[in-house]
Amino acid sequence: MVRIRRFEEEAGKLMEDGKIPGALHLYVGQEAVASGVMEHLSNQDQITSTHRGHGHLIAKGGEFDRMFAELFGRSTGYCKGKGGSMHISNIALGMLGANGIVGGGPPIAMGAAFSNKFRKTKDVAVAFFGDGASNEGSFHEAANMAALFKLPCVFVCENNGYGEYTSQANHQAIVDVADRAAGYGMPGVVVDGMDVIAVYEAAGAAIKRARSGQGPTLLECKTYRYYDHVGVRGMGLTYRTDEELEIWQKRDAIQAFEKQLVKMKVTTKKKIENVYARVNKDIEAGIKFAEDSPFPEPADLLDDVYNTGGAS
Amino acid sequence: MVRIRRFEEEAGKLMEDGKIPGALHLYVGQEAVASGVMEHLSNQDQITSTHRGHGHLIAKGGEFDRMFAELFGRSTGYCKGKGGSMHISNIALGMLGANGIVGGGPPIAMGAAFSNKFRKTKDVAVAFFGDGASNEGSFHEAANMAALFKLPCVFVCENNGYGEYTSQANHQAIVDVADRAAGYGMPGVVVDGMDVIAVYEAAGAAIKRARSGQGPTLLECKTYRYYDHVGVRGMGLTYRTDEELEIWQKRDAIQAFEKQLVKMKVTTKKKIENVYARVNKDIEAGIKFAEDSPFPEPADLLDDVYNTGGAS
Amino acid sequence: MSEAKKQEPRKLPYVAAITEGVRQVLQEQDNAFVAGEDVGEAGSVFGYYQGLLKEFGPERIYDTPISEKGIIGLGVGASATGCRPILDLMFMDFLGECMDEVANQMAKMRFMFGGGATLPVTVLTMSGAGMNLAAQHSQSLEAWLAHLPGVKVVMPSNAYDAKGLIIAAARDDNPVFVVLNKLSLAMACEVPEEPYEVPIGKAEVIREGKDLSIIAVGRMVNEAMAAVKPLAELGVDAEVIDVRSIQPFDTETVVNSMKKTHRAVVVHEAVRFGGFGGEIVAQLQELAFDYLDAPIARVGAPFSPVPFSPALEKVYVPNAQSIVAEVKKTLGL
Amino acid sequence: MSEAKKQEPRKLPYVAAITEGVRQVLQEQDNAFVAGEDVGEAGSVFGYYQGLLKEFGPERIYDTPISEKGIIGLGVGASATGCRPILDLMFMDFLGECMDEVANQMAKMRFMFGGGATLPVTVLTMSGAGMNLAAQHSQSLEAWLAHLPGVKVVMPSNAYDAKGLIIAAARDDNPVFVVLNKLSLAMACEVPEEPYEVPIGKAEVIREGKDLSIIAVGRMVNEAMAAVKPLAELGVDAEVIDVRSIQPFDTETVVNSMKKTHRAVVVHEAVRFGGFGGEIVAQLQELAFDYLDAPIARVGAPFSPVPFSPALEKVYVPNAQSIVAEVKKTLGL
Ligand SMILES: Cc1ncc(C[n+]2csc(CCOP(=O)(O)OP(=O)(O)O)c2C)c(N)n1
Ligand SMILES: Cc1ncc(C[n+]2csc(CCOP(=O)(O)OP(=O)(O)O)c2C)c(N)n1
Ligand SMILES: [Mg+2]
Ligand SMILES: [Mg+2]
Repeated sequence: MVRIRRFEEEAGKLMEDGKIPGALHLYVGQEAVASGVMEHLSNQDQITSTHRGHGHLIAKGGEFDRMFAELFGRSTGYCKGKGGSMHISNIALGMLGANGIVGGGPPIAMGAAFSNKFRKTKDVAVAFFGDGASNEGSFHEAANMAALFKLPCVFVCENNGYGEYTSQANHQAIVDVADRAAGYGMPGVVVDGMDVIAVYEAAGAAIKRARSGQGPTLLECKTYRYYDHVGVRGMGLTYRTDEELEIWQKRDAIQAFEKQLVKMKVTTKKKIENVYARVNKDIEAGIKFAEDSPFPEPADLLDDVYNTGGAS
Repeated sequence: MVRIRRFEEEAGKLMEDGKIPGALHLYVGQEAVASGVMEHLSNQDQITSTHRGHGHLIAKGGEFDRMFAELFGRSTGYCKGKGGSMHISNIALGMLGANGIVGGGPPIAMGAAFSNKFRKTKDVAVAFFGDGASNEGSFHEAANMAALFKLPCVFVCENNGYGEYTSQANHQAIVDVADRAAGYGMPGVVVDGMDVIAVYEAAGAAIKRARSGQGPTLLECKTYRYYDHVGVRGMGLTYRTDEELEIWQKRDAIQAFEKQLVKMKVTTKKKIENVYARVNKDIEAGIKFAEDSPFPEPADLLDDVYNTGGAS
Repeated sequence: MSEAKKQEPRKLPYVAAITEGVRQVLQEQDNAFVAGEDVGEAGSVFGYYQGLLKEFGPERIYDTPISEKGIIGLGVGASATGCRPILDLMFMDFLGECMDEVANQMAKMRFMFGGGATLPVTVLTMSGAGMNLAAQHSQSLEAWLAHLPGVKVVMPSNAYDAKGLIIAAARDDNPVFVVLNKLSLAMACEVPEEPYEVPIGKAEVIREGKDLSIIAVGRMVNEAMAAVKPLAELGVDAEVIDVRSIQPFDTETVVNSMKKTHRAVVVHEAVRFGGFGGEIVAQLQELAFDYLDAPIARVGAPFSPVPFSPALEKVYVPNAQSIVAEVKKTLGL
Repeated sequence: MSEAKKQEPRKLPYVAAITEGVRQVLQEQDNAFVAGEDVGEAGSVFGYYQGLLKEFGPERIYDTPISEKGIIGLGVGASATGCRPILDLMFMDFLGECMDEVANQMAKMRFMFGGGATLPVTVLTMSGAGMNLAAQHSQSLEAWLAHLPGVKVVMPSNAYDAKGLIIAAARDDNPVFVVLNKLSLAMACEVPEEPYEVPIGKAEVIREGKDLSIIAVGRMVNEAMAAVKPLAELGVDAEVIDVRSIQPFDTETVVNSMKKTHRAVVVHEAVRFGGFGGEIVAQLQELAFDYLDAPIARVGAPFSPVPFSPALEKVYVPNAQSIVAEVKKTLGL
């Protein structure tokens, strides 16, 4: 969680300073979801992510150097600079891509889960998507097919209460996205997305269910993003109140977890500080790696449109 | 119901005899649904229909002559021969079209309901669609928006157990499509689609609810089509058993209703025979009208692509 | 108009011209409304509806769920039953999400119904690259729409046209796509305050010249104009045509220009292969064959998705330099 | 092969050639499967998978719900993770339902991932009019796909090519659309029993001639061949080219033919305006300008949806007569 938080904070600064081009959708506030779910997954398990995808990649094992390089548009990035924040991915880590299309992920995760079952592996595919995305037809079709074919698939809805600047109350007439599960014939579970242990446990059950051939689950995690929809301050609109933000920040997943660990004497404040120090060093090194890396050459443009049989 | 049944029987024969071009999807067996629902609707209320749309148009007031003319591809048809069976429509009757696209109707009905609310009329829009169509993303998006905006809309799912040659058990992991309603925040109701009175009552409640501003309902009618997916004998596949067909035919909506009416002394066998005789005469006249009608002229082709301000 | 105003004609940026066009439509048409993702409080992520929610209230400006099929379906159903919806499809890249509703319902309903339906619906959508938004937020997909009988498609290159084409689209009794572009949002020009129409289906010769016709679509018109000076320095007197409307397409204006200059370069931002430029070239060589002194050249994006990295996007998107280069080739310079 | 067989080469109709191609792919590739609506027990509504469910079982042949977004998404996810899916999109008209999955996911994933993903997925889909199926079941939408970097698009006009292109598509490590057509289903020709590939990206000169090149796409190849005789009677010796693959497009074969004959007519069934024909014409006039003796003509459907009535559909769909008429115009006859 700390790796995600710190990465995003720095990425946000770099974007607002004009050092990272394009649009960044930051994951700050939602860290418990990616972290709690990904604990259960190996590199062979797949995930699909969203436009808000850095956290998912980090939790799936993404390295800061190649991630920053991608955000900076360098040829050493995970996508050789061709994808950027919204398409950051790494197949070797089982990360089938952030996605610029809201609702783009669930059908692909369902397809990966289909593949796992077809190839008789024990791998599970997890689709992350937002409350807003749950209104896309693509989610509906993917959920129905996953349930029908009993695929090893988990649908993790990160309900942060907003799709861009539109609140959940203004985009659907339900409170729990998990209520949609029954309509596909799969279990729907609601969990506190600010509690990493709760997420870990609920995700564990859903992933176990999927892995053992019992089919998909819709797991809804109630969470919140601290920054604006894009970047840190974003468009500066007043669609959310400061009070609302504060309420959620008081329940910050990282702080709560740290407190708990210290209280349980699993760790000490000092050790936690060391974690931050280590992460900060990684970030510094990652940024330096990215800045020192070359941009792709114009001649590379057409390289990856088709697979022409050569090495990639 | 008798008008629909007899029309479809004749249309089926004409198609299998090669007298009607293209593909006809016949409504025989499902008559109670269109009839029971449409009793509550005026010409101002709108419906969207499906590829299996003749029954809906007839129940909405469609005349045999212009209907047969359309099926025959004549210029006197409801669509001047440009639409045919899969696009038969009449805006004056509030029939916003059969639709060749499975799931094409619900978003359009939602839009018409939106329009009714926006224009502050008291009209209701009803979307008819099949069990198969309930797996299309378009249904999902329309249902969510109708519930969100509390639109005067009713979603009538005619669950005849099959999408083409695929049984419901092979296309979704649920038994009642109505279970999807909760996921949108609207009531879901299941009704026996072979019982016209039951349909009438359930539809009445849903339409009243819509008309009074309380929002949409998902009404699922369990029904059966007696003919094949296309035409009468269709592809001659064995995806359904004869026994299954017989079970449903024993519960035939028309026969049951006729029996009941006679028993209740609302009508007599004689009077019912008269109804058939009248309907048969209408059919004969309709077919003659169609056969006597001219085909559209090649010069008419480009007429209705755009509205150029002239009379249509 | 006051004297002062006469002396200083009002300039508006493209983004504000869009707002003004939509505002005036909402003022003049009681049954018009705006529906789309974040069009209300946010005023669109591009800001071009800002203020409209306040001015017209939530009964005219509707935030929708993220449901593009639903949005277009809403417009089809509402327009067929007495409303005049203005729909917002945030990025043109999302056309794929609702292409069925566009192609099979909106475009065909009138025809399939034998003229029985009228669909006065306008769709505003944002196209184009240049902001490092990568492959799914940068496309120019107008060729899909131009090939679709039943819709009209206009592509304003400047603020004046943006306002005038939006008003014309909203007054038109057919589905009209107004394809906007991101990089022009801040570009200002003189825009009259009163409502006016720019006719749909008319191209405009925006610079007369005698040596060669540059026939440009959408934002590329501005790149073509930027190429005029460097070309003049090479001794080339270029005529520049703003196609403005690709459906209906103004064959006459384009062919007449070609007949005068005998040479043409067609420019669009979309991928060159299979793009709308092919249609323009095919018509030109068909209708002005005897006037052709050189092959008609096309400028468009290379055959790849839009790359994220600024280093690649820069060479990907056509610009004044690529136009100059193609003109030089055409003239054998 | 036995003597008897040698003497009587086996003829197969288009529909059976499709079946055989898919069957042989399933035999040679363990990780290939078929998924689509009614592909199993029904063997597709066009019958071209009949027998495959029996032969390969439900672990290789999957009936899906009516969920085109889901079907394409399934293929994207499965092909990126080690499978080689063969997807069925029953009618090409349904492309709109899944255009996002096709255009933004399937076509772009490899590029966006910097080459990190390989998508060996094949999509079979049925195009074309002529069976009175009206506006939503008769379209030819290949132009949408050809404009889309990341997918390949082939259009077999005969049984031999259908089988060979399906096998080539399934062996290709990229997304390939095989655009079939309804009216050819019963058309038979000689088809070898063993698996073979027809190369993707190669056009074929199927009749040599010296007066004019007819460059035809998909089923229109057969109409072009039907035009050969009436043209010969008019003294015209037509060369006929089967484009076969529109992406990649075989520029060389087409340009060489044009250089030989100096005249060309381009033919497709799709709506003429904005269709793929524009691309062909634009390339021809660019690359063979000095050889052109007449404007390159295009034959395609008029600018309307496909009409239902046989009386209208008959005049709507291009055929041998419309090709002859256009050739006559081109030659000034
Ligand atoms: C198909 C599509 N429609 C709209 C958008 C624009 N868009 C980007 S993010 C976003 C909001 C997504 O909301 P949600 O799914 O809740 O995810 P969150 O941003 O809250 O993480 C929207 C509307 C898009 N990228 N793709
Ligand atoms: C988008 C789309 N996908 C597939 C089809 C082909 N198709 C036509 S009818 C049909 C079955 C529809 O099933 P259902 O919705 O249950 O209606 P029913 O035929 O049972 O009345 C299918 C798959 C289509 N017309 N449109
Ligand atoms: Mg959200
Ligand atoms: Mg059904």
